[in-house]
Amino acid sequence: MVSNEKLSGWSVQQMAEKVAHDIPDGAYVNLGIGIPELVAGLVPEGREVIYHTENGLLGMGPVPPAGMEDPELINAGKKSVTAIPGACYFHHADSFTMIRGKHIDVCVLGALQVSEKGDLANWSTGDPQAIPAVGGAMDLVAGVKTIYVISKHMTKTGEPKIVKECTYPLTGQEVVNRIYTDMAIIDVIDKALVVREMAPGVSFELLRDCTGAPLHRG
Amino acid sequence: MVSNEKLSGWSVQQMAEKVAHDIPDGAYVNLGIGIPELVAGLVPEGREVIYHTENGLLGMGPVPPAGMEDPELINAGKKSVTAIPGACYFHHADSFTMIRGKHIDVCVLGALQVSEKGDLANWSTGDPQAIPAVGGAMDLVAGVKTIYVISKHMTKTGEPKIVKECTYPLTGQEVVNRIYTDMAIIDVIDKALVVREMAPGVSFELLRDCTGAPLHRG
Amino acid sequence: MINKIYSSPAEAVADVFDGATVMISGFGEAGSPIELIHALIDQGARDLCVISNNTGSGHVGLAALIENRQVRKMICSFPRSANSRVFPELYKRGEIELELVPQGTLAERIRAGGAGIPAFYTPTSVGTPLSDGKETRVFDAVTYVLEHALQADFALVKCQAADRYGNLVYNKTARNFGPIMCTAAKTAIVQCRQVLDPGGIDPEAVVTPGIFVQRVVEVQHPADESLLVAEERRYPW
Amino acid sequence: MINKIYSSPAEAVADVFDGATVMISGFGEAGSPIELIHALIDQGARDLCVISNNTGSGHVGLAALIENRQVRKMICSFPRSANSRVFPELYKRGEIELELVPQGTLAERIRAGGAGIPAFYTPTSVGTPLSDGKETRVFDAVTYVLEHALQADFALVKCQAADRYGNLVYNKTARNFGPIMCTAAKTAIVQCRQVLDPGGIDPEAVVTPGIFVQRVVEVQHPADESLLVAEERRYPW
Repeated sequence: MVSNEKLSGWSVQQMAEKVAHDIPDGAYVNLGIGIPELVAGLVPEGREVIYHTENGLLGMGPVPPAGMEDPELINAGKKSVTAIPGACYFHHADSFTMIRGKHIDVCVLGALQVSEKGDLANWSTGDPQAIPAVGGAMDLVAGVKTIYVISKHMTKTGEPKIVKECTYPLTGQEVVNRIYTDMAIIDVIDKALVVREMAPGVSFELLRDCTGAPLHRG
Repeated sequence: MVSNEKLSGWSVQQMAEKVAHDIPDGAYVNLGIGIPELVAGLVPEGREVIYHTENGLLGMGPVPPAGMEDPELINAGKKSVTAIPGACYFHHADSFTMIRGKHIDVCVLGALQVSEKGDLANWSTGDPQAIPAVGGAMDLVAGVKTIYVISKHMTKTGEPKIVKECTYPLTGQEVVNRIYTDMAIIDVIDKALVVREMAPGVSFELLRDCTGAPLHRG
Repeated sequence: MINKIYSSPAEAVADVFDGATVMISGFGEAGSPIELIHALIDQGARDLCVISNNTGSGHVGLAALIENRQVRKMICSFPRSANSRVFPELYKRGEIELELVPQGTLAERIRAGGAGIPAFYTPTSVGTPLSDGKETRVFDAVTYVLEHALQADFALVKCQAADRYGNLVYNKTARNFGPIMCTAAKTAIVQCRQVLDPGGIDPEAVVTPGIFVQRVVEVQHPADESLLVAEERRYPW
Repeated sequence: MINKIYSSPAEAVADVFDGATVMISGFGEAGSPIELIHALIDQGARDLCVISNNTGSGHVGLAALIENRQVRKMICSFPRSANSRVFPELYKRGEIELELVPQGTLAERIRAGGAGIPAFYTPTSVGTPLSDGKETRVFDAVTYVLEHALQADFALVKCQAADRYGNLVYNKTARNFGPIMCTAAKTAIVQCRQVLDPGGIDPEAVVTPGIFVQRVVEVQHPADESLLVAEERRYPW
C-alpha cells in the first residue's frame, strides 16, 4: 500500500471545487454532513442551485452571522443555517417524498467504502460496540437521481476506500455515480470504474496501486 | 309487500333530526350528498360539530347567501358552501388520511341496500348500461369510525332495502352501525339487526313485514 | 437563474406527446386548469390517458378535450355528474376506456407515485367489485387490498399564486388534487392567477414546494367554467 | 364547545400509562417538546416505547426521560449525536432496546400509521443490513422492501401556534416530525408558544388540521435545549 503522505493530490477544498463544478445550473441538491457541505460555497458564479436539507427546508442559505442563529432553523447536521427568499418549510414525510420520489438531482455524500459496482458503505463500520445510526443516508442513495461521493482516496491507515466489494455494511447497492477523491475523479459506469481525471502528480499506475478494484481509462 | 303509501312513518326531516340527535358534541362528521346534508341544520343547540368535506375542507359552514357563492369553495356534492372561523383547507391525500386513518367520528350516507351484517350498497345498481361512479363512498365506509345510513325503509316499488344479502354491488362489508328509516331506527350489532325505535303507528310486525332480514327487539 | 415562468399556456403544453399520461387537477370545476386544457386542445396531442377525479362539464375544459377525441382512457372516481354529457355518451358507445378508482385510493396512488412508493395496502374497496382480481392481504386480522402508484408524464394544475421557483399556494377547495399531482408528474405545468417575487409567499405557507413544479404560466382571470357551461359554450370557440 | 386547551403540561400528560408507545417530535433540539417531556418525567410512566428521530442531548428533555429509566425501547434513525451521552451508555450496557429505521422510512411509516395504510413498499435499505429478514418484492424490475405502519398511544409535539380546535402552525425546521406524529397517535398532545382565536390562523396556512390533535397546552417561552445542555443542566432540576 502507498501511504497518503507521498501523494501530491488535490486538497479537500479542491475536491469540493471539482464537485461544485459538476453541479448544473438549476439543480436541486442535498449535501451530506461534513466535507460535502463545503460544496455550497464553491458553485461557479452564474449558477443558481437550490439546497434541500432533509429536516424540512428547501432553499437553504449560508450559515448566519454569529449571534443571528435560530435554534429552530438548522440543517441535517443540526447546525444553524438561513433560508433564501423563495425557500419553504415542510414536514418529514414531504421532505422524503422529495428524496425517495426522485425529485432531487444531486446528493453529495462521504464514504467509508465504494465498490466498483457503485455500492456505498458510509453509515457503519459494523463494529458491534458502536451505536448504529443511519439518519437519511439510505433514503438519499435510494432516491436521489445522481449520487456523488467525496472522500479521501485511502483510509488514514493507507487502505483503499475504493474496493471490489465493500466489507462494511452497505448504505445502498449500485447507487454511486461518481467519486471525487484527492487523487482522481472516477465514474461508475455499468458496474465498472472509469477514471475521468487525475490530480497533478498522480499517474494511472499510482492510482491503480491505491485502488482496490480494477480501473479503466476514461 | 306492503306499500309505502300505507305507512304513517317519520318524514325525511324527522329522520334527519333523529340522526342529528345522535351526533355527539365535538364530533368530526362527514355528510354524504343529498338527504344526509339535512343533518347539519338539525344538530341540537349547544353541541359543536365540525364538518369535513372530502374535497379538502374541515370546518364547513352553511350554504352562503345568494350572490355570495365562490366556485372555489364547494362541498363534495359540488355545491357552494362557506367555511367557519377555525376552518382549514388541505389536499386530497391529506383529506383521505382523515377518512382512511379513522380520524372522522361519524359519516351519514344514503343507501340502496343494507344487509343484516351491515354490508352497504350505495354506489351502483350493477346496471351494465349505467356509468359507474364511486367517488369517496368506499373510503368513507372503510375508514370512518361510525357509519349511519339514512334511507327510506323500502324502495319506490315497495321492495325492502334492508336485506339478508345485498344484491347490488357492495360499497363495503360489515360497515354500517345504525340505520335510520322512515319506519325505525335499527342497529347492526354482531351481524344482526336490533330495532331501537319505531315510528308512531309502526308495529314490530309491520316493520318485520317491510324488512328483508330477521329483526330483533332492542 | 431559475425561472420556470412560461409566457403562455400554448408554450407550456407544446411538448405534450401522443399517448402521454396526463394528470389534470380539479374537483368538478374547482381547481380545473381550463386555460391549460384548452391550450392542449389547440395543441392536439391524442391517445391520452387522463387521470382526473371527474370527466368535465358541458362542452368546455376536460369535457371538450374528451369531445375532441384526444383521450383514450380516463382514470377517475366519479365520471358522471349533473352537467357531464360528453364522457357518458362516448363510454356507452364503447369509445373511451374507464378505470374507476375510489377517490381516496386515487389520491393515495397519486401521492405514492410522487413519493417513490410503488405500492401500498389499503382497506378501501375490500369485498367490493372494485377489488376484483386484486391481491389482498391480512394485517392484524383485517383484510387490505394492494394498490399501485400512479405517475404521469405531465400534470396540468391550477393554483392561486406562484413564484419563479415554482412554489405554489392554492385557493380554498380548489386545492384538491393539485399538490399531489405536481409530485407525481415528470413535468408539472401550473396555471396561477398571480406570479409573485421569491419570498412573496410565506415560506411557512407554501403548499407545493417548487421542486415539484417545472412550468408556471400566469392566467390572471381564469374562465369560470360553471358560467361557460350554463351559457352552453363549446371549445374550441 | 370544542376546547382542546389544557391548563398545564402536567395535566396534558397525566394519563400516559406504563407500557405506552409515545411519539416525540423534534430533529435534534428543533421541535422537541421539552416541557411536555419534563412533565412526563414528573408523571413517571415507565416501560415506554419512544419513537423519535434522535435520543436527546445532555441530561434534559428526551435524554433525561431515558436517563430516568422510563424508556424500554427507542425507535429512531440516529440515536447518537455530538451531545448524546445517556442513550449510548445504556445501549452499550444492554439496558435499552433500539430499532434503527432509515429516516425517510421512519417518516413514511408514521405517515402510513396516520393514513390508514398498514404497509407499503419502499426502495430504501434494500441490500443493506436494515432490510435483513424483511420481505422484498420486485415492481418494474426494481426491488423494494415491505415496511409496516407505526402508530402510537400518545404523541408529544411542539409547535408555534394553535387554536382551541387544535389547528397548528409550526416554526421553520422545528416542524419536522410534528405533523405526521399528530396523525399517527390516538392522543396527540401539543405544546404551542401561543394560543390564537379560531380564525387567527389563515385557513390556507394551517399545517396540522385540528382533527389530528386532542390536547393543546400553551408554553409561551419554551426552554432552549441547547442552552440547557451547554450549562450541563439535569432534569429533574
